Amino acid sequence: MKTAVIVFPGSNCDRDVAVALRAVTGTAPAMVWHGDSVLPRTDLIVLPGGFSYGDYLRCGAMAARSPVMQAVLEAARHGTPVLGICNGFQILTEAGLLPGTLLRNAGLSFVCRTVNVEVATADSAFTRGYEAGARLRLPIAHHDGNYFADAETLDRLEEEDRVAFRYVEGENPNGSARNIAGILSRSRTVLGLMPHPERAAEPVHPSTDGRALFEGLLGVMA
Amino acid sequence: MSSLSPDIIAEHGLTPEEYSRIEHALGRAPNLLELGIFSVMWSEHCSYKSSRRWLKTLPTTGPRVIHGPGENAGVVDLGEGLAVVFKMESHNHPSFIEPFQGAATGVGGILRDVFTMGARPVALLDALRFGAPDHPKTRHLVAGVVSGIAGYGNCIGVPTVGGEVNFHPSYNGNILVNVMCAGIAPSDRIFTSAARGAGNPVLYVGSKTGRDGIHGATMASAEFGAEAEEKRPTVQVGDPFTEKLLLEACLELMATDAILAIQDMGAAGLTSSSVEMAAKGGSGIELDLSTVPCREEGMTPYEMMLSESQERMLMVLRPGAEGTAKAIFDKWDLDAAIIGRTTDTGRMVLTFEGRTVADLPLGPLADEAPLYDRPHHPPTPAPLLAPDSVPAPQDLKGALLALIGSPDLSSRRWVWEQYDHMVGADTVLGPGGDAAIVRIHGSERALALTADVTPRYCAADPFEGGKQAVAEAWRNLTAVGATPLAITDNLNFGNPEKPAIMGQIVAAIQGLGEAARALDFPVVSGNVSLYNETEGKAILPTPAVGAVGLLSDLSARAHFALRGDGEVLMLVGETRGHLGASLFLRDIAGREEGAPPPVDLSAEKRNGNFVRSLIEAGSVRAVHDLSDGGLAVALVEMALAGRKGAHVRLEGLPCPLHAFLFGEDQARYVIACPADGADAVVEAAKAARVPLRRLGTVGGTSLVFETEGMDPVSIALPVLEAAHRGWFPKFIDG
Amino acid sequence: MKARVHVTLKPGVVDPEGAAIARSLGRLGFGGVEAVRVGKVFELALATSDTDAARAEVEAMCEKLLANPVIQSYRIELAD
Amino acid sequence: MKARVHVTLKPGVVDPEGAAIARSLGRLGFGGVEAVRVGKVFELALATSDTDAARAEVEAMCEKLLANPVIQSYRIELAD
Ligand SMILES: Nc1ncnc2c1ncn2[C@@H]1O[C@H](COP(=O)(O)OP(=O)(O)O)[C@@H](O)[C@H]1O
Ligand SMILES: [Mg+2]
Repeated sequence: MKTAVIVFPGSNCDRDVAVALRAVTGTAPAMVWHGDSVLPRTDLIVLPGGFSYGDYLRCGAMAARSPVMQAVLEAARHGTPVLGICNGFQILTEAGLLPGTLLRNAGLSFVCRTVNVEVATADSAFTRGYEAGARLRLPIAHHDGNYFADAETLDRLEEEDRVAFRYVEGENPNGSARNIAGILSRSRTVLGLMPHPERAAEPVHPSTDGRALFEGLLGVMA
Repeated sequence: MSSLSPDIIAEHGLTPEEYSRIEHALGRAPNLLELGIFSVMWSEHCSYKSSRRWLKTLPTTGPRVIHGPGENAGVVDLGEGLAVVFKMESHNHPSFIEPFQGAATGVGGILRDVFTMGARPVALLDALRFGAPDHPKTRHLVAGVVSGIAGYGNCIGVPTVGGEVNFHPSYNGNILVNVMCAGIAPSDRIFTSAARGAGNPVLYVGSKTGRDGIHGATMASAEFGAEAEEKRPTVQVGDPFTEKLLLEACLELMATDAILAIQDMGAAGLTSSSVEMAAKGGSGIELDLSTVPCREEGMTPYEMMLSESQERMLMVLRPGAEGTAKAIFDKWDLDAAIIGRTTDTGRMVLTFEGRTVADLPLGPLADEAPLYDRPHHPPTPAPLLAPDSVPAPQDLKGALLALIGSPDLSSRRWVWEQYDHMVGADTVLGPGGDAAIVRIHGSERALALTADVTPRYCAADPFEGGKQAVAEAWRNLTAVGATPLAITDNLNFGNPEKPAIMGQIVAAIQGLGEAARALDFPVVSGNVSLYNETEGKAILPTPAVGAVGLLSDLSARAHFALRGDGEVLMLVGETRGHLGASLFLRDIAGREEGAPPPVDLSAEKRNGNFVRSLIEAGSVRAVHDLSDGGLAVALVEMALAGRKGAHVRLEGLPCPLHAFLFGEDQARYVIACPADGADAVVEAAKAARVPLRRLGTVGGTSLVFETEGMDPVSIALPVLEAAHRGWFPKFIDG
Repeated sequence: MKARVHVTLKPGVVDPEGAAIARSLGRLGFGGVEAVRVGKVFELALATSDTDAARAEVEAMCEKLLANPVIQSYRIELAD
Repeated sequence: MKARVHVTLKPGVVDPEGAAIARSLGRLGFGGVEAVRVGKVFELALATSDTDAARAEVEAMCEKLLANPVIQSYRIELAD
């Protein structure tokens, strides 16, 4: 399985996710610079976490207008799976690949901790490695993870079973609407999530619950 | 230009003697720009003029030391072709003026010190001291400093994995923000600042130069005239995004052979970086200031040379490598310009708009800068306090709850949850433990890191306090199973022109040195911050120590959480019940007095090596070193970390129970081992001549203390947790 | 010439920062603050001195980058 | 009544956000942007309807919380 990680100026989880992808797929991902306008042939595109453009203006706003994003949009339209983690999720909403937006955390502070997350649907290439309803321990680390969309959009996401992950009731760390931690595109081939599965992929990590996300993809793409 | 008034000289922080020394060195009077350059090079910060004589007494070498003090950071060999590069630095005064930006730019500065040497930064630690919690400024300062550190470290993607937070009224007007950074570099590709050879291009890269941080007092001087208000000096504002680009671009360029020498622009920016590069290389330097990238119009040579704008680097390139450098900096969207070249004249010559504006010999600026042997009164150490001279608390349980919920001992979770302590995916143990553990990327080895000092001990006895800081750092590394390698220090004191303060400095350095020698723990880098005084009142002497150790196999590491029911708890090391200068004495008994716990360095070494051998052999399930608050507090921390209780039965105590529980005797650890392995551990301790005492067993949902003649004291874990976790959030919410 | 772009949250969009500031103001003893909303202002120095061209250009900047139409609206002011 | 507080960086204080936005606009093809500076606006809904009292109150809020006097300056506008 071929994978590609997009590197924006200010990305800082690019190397981390590359390690996880390599461990699962056996091959190193292609690291694609944001200024490139063509993508290598790939079975999965990952937008990593970090602070693209310093999180200035709005998180993900400037990265979403990078040259490479045209190619990402095009690939997504043709069904190539796209995974946006943390800042990657913010970029996907800014680029219009996912609805809604991520506002400043309700507590206003950056939050880094391991949280309990529930798999809300197993019906996607990203979540097929889990049982629906399974509880995962996944690290979060963000300042702007407070998912917001209007009520209509939220209803539609739920009706279409597009909420992929939710914070466990009562443990919402950032004020996200309906405890949303991650959502899918209508095609179910684009996932954006705030937790970091690549930080929960090895025995030395706080958990290994993130590994199944990458492994599930491998099953589909191989 | 020729006559500078005594006022201007004084505003530049130069004494009349220092000024005549300048005139003598030049054979003429300096102009204002030259005076400014001398003033920053001869400042305490750049010249270490009060402390250098004593710093020289520290042990700085060892089989693993590649570069000791004198470079941007210390470099220690890790084997397998890698080295760790680390240093600690203060940003105390700027953080008091503007806590967010002051702390943020402090992080930026120490990161540059590390990646200037070719290392990728992998960990940050922050050692923070604030005034009394109820002082009107404290809360604002804490919130600002913590979010400033978070804002910078999180953005650049280097995990903040540890640190310290203390409160004491002596810091009301002078908070301390000390930040440590460690990075990993190939051991055969370390970059230094010595610019040898003439005719090599000098390249400036990074943010444009503005009027940031130009020394306030100098602003009143003649050159500014009527527009002075408009041009008011401004505090430095950090831009972690540009620093991230600078970091990646420098590491990319360092993989080529383009760079001959490199130096970050820290305090005193362009002045100290250019002087240091040329002076260390035994060359000379010529800069054309008209080519310096400036952010604002009309900047004068004086402003350019003294600006402390952040996120800038100066490097000397191999001739012909300009194109390689330019391509990489363009890719990363960074401003870069060739602003001069090296010479063989031993001088620094500055031109601006075709005129020579300064022409100075390098010697007097650097190596021949003033060096003082300031008068120092040796401090009188506080007398020892007998354990039974401190009355037992009325309510042992209440005392313990109060202590774990006190400003200095409560959980720091509110602080470190704001730090991305996991970015990099190599954090094996983040904040909250004894030392942090960060895996060496792509390997099964790891660094262990810690920052320690106990200022109240240093106040009571600077020599013992200095020893204790080193010993505690060594102990924290040992407690996770690491082999201690080397230390960095950050010496924070009051005004060295006062013999009593100078006495503290000398004694603390002697204490640090003695412990570093005894523990084979060389000092490879450091920083000095003096004049931390307000209205004549100095801070507690605070020689902060940052330390690095190596775990050669991640599978042999220890954690302090209690996990297994029925495991046997034991106390390693001797307890005499030392309550002098303890937190119990201060916060429960309301007394700040007595000698700090004496540090027996050979016991420290023996006990620590014993504990490390148990960890390596896999004989222990949990390890925690003892420090502030003593045994009782350590047990609470172990119980909370593992969500498991313990039953502790104490018999035949050498001192009153409260002294045994809260005494801060050094060289001690609590360990937990499997029940069927306990006897072997006891035997091993005997063989190693290490004092060991059984404390009880792990299990249950409460912490229970029992001793003859007393009803057992039992505290449920949720009660302990609420007391421990509660203080910080409540303090911040007001 | 100069342009000033005011970007504000659309009505109905939650404003966590505004809410937190309102709470803080309350804690600081400012009793009468019913609500706070936070907006941004961009001051642009433009090379052009043609007002119409400038307005069209700045509008395009807002649509493309400066504002997020999902949650924000914007207003442009021009001055020499 | 309503108060609007404009908070801007003092002249000479570096504005990394503005600089990043200016570069980004350039890359998007907006050639004529010489500089960008970013400010904040707080819109406050106040219980009082006394203009003088409101101004004094809002000024105190700026000093205490809304602005950082070391690097920012502020301007207050009141409206019913
Ligand atoms: N400012 C801080 N930033 C990050 N971690 C911190 C900070 N202050 C304290 N910690 C962490 O909290 C834990 C307890 O700190 P401390 O009581 O100083 O430990 P010790 O007594 O073992 O030296 C340590 O793991 C330390 O790294
Ligand atoms: Mg410890």
